[in-house]
Amino acid sequence: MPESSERIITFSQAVNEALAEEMRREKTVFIIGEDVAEAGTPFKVLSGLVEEFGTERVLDSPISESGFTGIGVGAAMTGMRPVVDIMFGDFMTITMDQIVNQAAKIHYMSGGKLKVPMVVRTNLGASRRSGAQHSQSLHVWLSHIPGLKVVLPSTPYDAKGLLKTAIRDDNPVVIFEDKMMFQDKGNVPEDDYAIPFGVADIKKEGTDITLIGTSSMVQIALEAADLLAEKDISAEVIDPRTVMPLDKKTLIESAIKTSRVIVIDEGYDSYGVTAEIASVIAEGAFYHLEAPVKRIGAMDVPIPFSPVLEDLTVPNAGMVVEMAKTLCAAA
Amino acid sequence: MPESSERIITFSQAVNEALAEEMRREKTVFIIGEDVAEAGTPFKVLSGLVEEFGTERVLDSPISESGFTGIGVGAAMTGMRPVVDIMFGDFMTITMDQIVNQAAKIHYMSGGKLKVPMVVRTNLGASRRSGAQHSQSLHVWLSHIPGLKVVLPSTPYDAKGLLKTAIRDDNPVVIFEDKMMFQDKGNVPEDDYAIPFGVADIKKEGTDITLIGTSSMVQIALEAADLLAEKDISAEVIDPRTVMPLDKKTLIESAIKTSRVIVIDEGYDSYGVTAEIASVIAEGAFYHLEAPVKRIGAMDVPIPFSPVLEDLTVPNAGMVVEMAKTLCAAA
Amino acid sequence: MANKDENNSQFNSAEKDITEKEHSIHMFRQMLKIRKFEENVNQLYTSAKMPGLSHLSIGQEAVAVGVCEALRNDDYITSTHRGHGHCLAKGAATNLMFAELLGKASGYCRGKGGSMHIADQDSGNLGANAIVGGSAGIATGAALSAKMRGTDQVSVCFFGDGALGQGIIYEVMNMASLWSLPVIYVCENNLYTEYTHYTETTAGDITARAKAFHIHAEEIEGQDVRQVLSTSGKLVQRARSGQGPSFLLCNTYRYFGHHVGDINRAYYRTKDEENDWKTNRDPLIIFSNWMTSSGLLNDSDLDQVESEVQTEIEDAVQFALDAPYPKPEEVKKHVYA
Amino acid sequence: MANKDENNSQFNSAEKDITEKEHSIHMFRQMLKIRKFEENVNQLYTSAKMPGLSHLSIGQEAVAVGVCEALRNDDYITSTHRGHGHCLAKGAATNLMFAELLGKASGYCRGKGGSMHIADQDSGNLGANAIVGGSAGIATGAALSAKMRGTDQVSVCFFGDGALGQGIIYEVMNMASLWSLPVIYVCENNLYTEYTHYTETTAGDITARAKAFHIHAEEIEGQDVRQVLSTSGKLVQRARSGQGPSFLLCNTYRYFGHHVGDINRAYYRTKDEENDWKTNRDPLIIFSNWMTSSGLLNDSDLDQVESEVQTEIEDAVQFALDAPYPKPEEVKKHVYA
Ligand SMILES: Cc1ncc(C[n+]2csc(CCOP(=O)(O)OP(=O)(O)O)c2C)c(N)n1
Ligand SMILES: Cc1ncc(C[n+]2csc(CCOP(=O)(O)OP(=O)(O)O)c2C)c(N)n1
Ligand SMILES: [Mg+2]
Ligand SMILES: [Mg+2]
Repeated sequence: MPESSERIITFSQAVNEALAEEMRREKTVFIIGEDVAEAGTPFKVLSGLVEEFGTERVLDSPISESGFTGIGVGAAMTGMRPVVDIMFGDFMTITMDQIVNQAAKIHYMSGGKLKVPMVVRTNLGASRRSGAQHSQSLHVWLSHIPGLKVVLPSTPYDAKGLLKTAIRDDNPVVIFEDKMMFQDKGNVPEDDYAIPFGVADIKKEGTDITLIGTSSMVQIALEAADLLAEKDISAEVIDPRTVMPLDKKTLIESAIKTSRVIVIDEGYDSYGVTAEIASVIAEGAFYHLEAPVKRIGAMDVPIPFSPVLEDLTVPNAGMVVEMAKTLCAAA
Repeated sequence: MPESSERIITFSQAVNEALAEEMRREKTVFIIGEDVAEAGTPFKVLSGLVEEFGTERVLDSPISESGFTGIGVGAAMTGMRPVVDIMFGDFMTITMDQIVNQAAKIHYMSGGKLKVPMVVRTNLGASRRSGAQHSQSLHVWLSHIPGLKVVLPSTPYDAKGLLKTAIRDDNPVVIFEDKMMFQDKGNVPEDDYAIPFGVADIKKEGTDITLIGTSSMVQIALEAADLLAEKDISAEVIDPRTVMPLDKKTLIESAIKTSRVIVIDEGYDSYGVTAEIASVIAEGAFYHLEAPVKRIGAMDVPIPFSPVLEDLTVPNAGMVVEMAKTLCAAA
Repeated sequence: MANKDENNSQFNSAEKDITEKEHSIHMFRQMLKIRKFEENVNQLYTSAKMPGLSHLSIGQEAVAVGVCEALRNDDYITSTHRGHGHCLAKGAATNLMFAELLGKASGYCRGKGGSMHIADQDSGNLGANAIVGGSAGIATGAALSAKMRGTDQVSVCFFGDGALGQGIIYEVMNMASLWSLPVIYVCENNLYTEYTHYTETTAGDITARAKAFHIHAEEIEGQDVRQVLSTSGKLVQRARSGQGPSFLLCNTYRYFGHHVGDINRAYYRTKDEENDWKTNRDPLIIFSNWMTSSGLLNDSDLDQVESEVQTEIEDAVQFALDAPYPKPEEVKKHVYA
Repeated sequence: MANKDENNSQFNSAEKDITEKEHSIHMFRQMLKIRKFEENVNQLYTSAKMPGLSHLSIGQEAVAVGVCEALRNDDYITSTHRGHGHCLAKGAATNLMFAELLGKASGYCRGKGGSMHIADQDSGNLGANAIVGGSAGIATGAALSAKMRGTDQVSVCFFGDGALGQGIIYEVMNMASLWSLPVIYVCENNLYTEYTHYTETTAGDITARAKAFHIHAEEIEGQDVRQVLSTSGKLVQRARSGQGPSFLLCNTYRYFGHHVGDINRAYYRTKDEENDWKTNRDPLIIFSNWMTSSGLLNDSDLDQVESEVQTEIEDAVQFALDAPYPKPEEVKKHVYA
C-alpha cells in the first residue's frame, strides 16, 4: 500500500471520492439508481455528488431495477460509462436478465464489436436485522457468469482503488460492498490510484495456516489470526479482492506454504464462492495439504430477523479459530 | 430400478405422464406457462394435457415469467400446487426475485406457517445452436439458495419419478431438464412411483475412478466409462439426481473406494455445481484421494452460436477419458 | 394467547349485523390501534429496544381500515414494508405483532420475519414484503387460487406509489384482467418513494395505467375511512361476484419518515406540507368529527375507546418485552416444510 | 468486403435529396430484399445448411423499412428474435448477414451471435435479442446516452406484441417519459406470440398502455410502407427535436411459422386468415400497386429491381456458404473487452 499520504477516511467516503474523481476526469461517467441524488442513497454513501455534478449525472430513478439496469446497458453500449446503483444486493435478483443475458454477453455475441463498460454497485452482508430479503450475499451468481467481473473490496483503500479500476474497465463489473463496512476507517491516499483486478492482497504473512477471506470476512480472518497468534499458530491472511478474475496463483502458493486453508465468505455455505476457491486450492496444492481445505459461509438458512438467530448465521472469528485449531492439531 | 414392466418411452413422455398422473390424483395441481396448452410447449413435452385437463388447469400465460411465477407462489400459498413452466432455463434470470426472495423464504420467514408447494419446470443444456441466451445451465444459482430443492433428472425413469416427488413436496422445487434429452428413450414403469430426493444413483460400479455426472452429463460419464473399460480402467459412475439436497455420503464413499474423482456438469466451469461437489469430496475423502478431484464444466464463455465453436464449449466423453487416464497414471 | 378480537369478522361491513354505532366505534378503534401501535414502535426504536428499522404507517390508517373492513376474515391481503396497519386492520393481535417486531419466539413468525415480513395466516394476511412490488404476484396468485378452488374469496394487494415502478405490477394486472381474477390492487400514494416525490418517478396518470389493461379503476381520498370503505365495498362486491379485478388509488400521507430513522426530512419535503396533512386531512380527526357531528357518539365514547386501546397497546408492548427470544436451535428450523 | 449500400443514409427520408421515384425504388428494393433474404433463410434451413432455427419476418417488411427509412444511419435501433428485416432495413449487408446465420467467421458477429443476436454497429443496430422484451432497456439507454452526449440521435425499440407481457417495457416507458428521451417504441403486432393469439395474452388497449405514461401513441396499418414512413417520420422528428418518446403500434402479420420449423399451424390459425393477409394486405403488393398506379414507375422498373435483388441475394448466399468457419481459438476471444 503506497504511503503517499496518511489520511484516514471511511469506506463510504472512499467510495464517494472514487466516484467524484472519476466523474471529474471523465464526462461520460454518470450514476443512476434509487435515491442516489439528494438523498445520496439510504447509506448516504453518495452524499454531495449531486451538488457537484447535477441531476443530469446523478439520476434518481423510479423503483425499476430491471429497467434502469437495462438503461445502463444501452447507455454503456453507446458511449457512456454508467454506474448503476442497486440499493440492496438482494435486489440483484430483479436485474439478472439485464446483467447476465445482456451486459455479460453483448461483447462476445457481437464478435467483439460492442462493449458494455458499466459498473453495478451493490452490497452484501447480514447483521443489520434487516430480514431475509435485505441481508443476502449473492455474489457467487455473478462470479459464475463469463463476461462479468466481480469485485469485493474489504478496506477503504481498496474501495477507492478497485472502484476506479471498475469504472475504467471496458467490461461490466459488479462491485459488492458490505453494508456493515461503510463506517470502517482506513488510510486512503488522495492520489489517483487504481488497483488492478485479479491480484490478491496478502494482508498478513504466516506459516501454519492460510485464512482466505472476502469482503468483511477479511476482518474476521484478521481477528482470528490475532487470536491464533496467542496460541502460537501463525496464520497467513489473504484477500482475493476480486473473485472474477481470481488470483489462483497467490492462493495456491500460500496453501503450498502453509499446507492448511480455511476459506471464509458471507455467501450461503453451499454452492458459494468458497466452493470454487476451495476446489482451486485442493487441486492446485493437492500434494502439499496436511488437512482438507475448510470452508465457512453463512448458514444455509434464509437470514432470520431475530438478532439472537441472525448472529448465529454469520461467520465469526471464534468459528475460524476453532476450525484452525482443529486443522493444526490434525496431521 | 424396479422392473415391474418393460416399457420404453421417451424422456418427454415420461415427464408428460408424471404430470398427467399427478393431475389426475390431485385436483390442486395445475400448469402455468407460455404456450403450454394447445402448443404443449415448443418442445411438445406437454402435448395432450390440455385436452384432458382443460384450459383451467393448463394455463397459457403471457410472456411474463416474473409475473406468472409470482402468481404460482401466491397460488401455492393458498392451497394449490402449481407447476410453473419456464420455457428456457435462461429465462430463470427474470424470475429470480419471485423464486429466491419470495418462494424460497416464505416458509422460514413466516415461522413455518405458510408453505409454497410449487414446482418450477425448466431446462438447461447447450448444443442446439440456439445462441448465448438460450443455452445456459444456471442451476447452481438455485442450488445456492436455502429453501429451494434442485432436481436434475438424467433418464426417462428418473424424470417421471423425480417430478412426482417434486409435485408432492411441500417446498419450492426447481427441475432442470436437458433440452437435448427429450427424445432419449428408456424403461419407465406405468406404476405410480416416486424417487426420493437426496439419493444418488450409482449407474455403474467401478473401482479405479469415480465419475460424477449430472443431467445429460451422466450419459457422457457412462460413455467415458465404456471407453475407459477398453483401457482397463474401471470407472464408477454416479448421478446425484438432486443437487439440493445432495447425497454427500454416497459420493464420498465412492471417492474413498476409488480414490480418484471427476465431476462433470454442464454449468459454466467456474463457480458451478462442480465446485461444491468437488469440495465436499476433497474434504470428505481427503485421506483417501490419490489425485486431486477434477472438474469439467462448460467452457467459461457465453455460448457461441457457430456449431464449430459451440461444440468446443460442452463437456464430452473424450475430455473425461483423457482426464481420467491422466489421473489414473498419476500417483 | 392472542389478544385478537375473536369476533373480528363479524364487524366487517361485508356481513354486518351490528349497529352503525358499533361499527363506527370498531373502525375508529382499529384506526386508533394502528396509530398507537406505530407510536409505540417508534418509541421502542428510539429507546433502542427494537432491532432494525420499521416503516410507520401513521397517517395512512384510513386506507388499511377502510379496505380491510370491506373484507371477510378468509379474504386475502398482501402487504408491504409499511405493513403494520394492514396487518392490524385485517385482524392481527397487537401483542403477537410487537413480539415479532422485537424478534421474540412468540411473535407471529417466531421472530424470524420481523417488521417487513409479518404474516398472519389466520386472518388472511399472506405477508408483508420487503421487495417493493414483490407481493403483486402473490396477491394475484391467491386470487387465481380462489377462483380455481371455487371459493368466493377476494384478494387485496396493498402497495405504495413506488411499486408503480416495478414491471411485475403490470404483468400481473394484465393476467388478472385476462382471467377476470378477484383481486383488488390498492395503491397507497403517500407522495413519496423513500426520499423522492412520486411525480419525479411516476409519469402520466396512475389510474390510466390500470385502465389500459381494462381494469376498473377509481381514485379516492384515502384519509376518509368512510369513502375508502364504501368504495372498497363496491370493488370487493365486484370481485366476489366474478366481475374481475379493480384498482383503487388512495391519496394519503405518511406523517413520519420513510422509516423510524428518517428524522431530518427537510431536503425532500416541507414542514408546512406535513402540518397541512396532519391538521386538515387526518383520518382520525375526519372520522371522529363525522361521528360526533352526526350525533353517532360523543366525546366520552371516544375517550373510552382511547383508553381501552391505550391499555391494550401497553399490555401488548409489555407482553413483547417480556417474551423470550427464540432458542438457538430454531435457526435451522423451517427452512423446509 | 461488405456489399452494403455505402450511400444508404442518403436515401432515408429524413434527409432526402433524391427524387420520389428514386426513393420509392429504394424502399421497394429494401422490402424485396428482406423478403428474398428470408425466403433463402428458409431454404437454407430446409436444406439443412443453416444451424439452429430462424424467425422469418416475411409479411412484416413494411414496418422495418418504413421505420428505418425515417432514421439516419447514426440513429439506433434494437431488434428482436425476428430481426433480419430490421437489420437489413437499417443498412446491413446481405452477405455478412447470411454468413452470420451460417455461423461463419465473416459474419457480422464472427459467427458467435447467430440469427437471434445479429448486431451491426456501423449501421446503428445495437442487436437482435433472444429475450422477449430484453432490448427495451438497451434502446431506452441509448436514447438517454444520446441526450447526455448532446447529440440529436434517436433510438428505436422494435418489439412484438408478445413483449407487452414483459414488465420491463413499462418500467422503461415510465423513465423515457419522465426524462423525455428520444426513443420510439415500435410494437409489431403480428397477432401471435408464438402459438397463441395476442388477444389471449393481451388485456385491454395496447396504445392506452403507452398513453398512461403520457407517451404519445399512434396505431397504424403496418402493411402500408408509406403510412409507416410518414408516421415514423413525424415521431422521429418529435424525438429529435426534444419532444420525447412515442409509441407506434403497427398491425402486421407473419406469413410463415413462428420459426422455420413451425409448419403445421392449423391448431392456432387458419389458412384463410393467412391467405387473406397474403392476398389483400401484402406490403410489397400494396406498395408496388401504388407506385405503378400513380405512374411513378412501371412493371419493367419493378422487374429490374427484382432481378438486381435476386442477384444480390444469390451472391450473398454463395458468399456465406463459401465463407470459412471461425478457428477454434476464436471460442475464447471476446469474453472480455
Ligand atoms: C425492489 C426494491 N427496490 C428498492 C427497495 C428499497 N425501498 C424500500 S421502500 C422504498 C420506497 C417505497 O415507496 P412506496 O412504494 O411509495 O412505499 P412507501 O414507502 O411510500 O409506503 C424503497 C425504494 C426495495 N425494498 N425493494
Ligand atoms: C423472456 C422470454 N420468454 C420467452 C421466450 C420464448 N419466445 C421466443 S419468441 C416468443 C414469442 C414472441 O412473440 P412476439 O413478441 O409477439 O414476437 P413475434 O414472434 O410475434 O415476432 C417467445 C415466447 C423468449 N425468447 N424470451
Ligand atoms: Mg410512497
Ligand atoms: Mg407477435
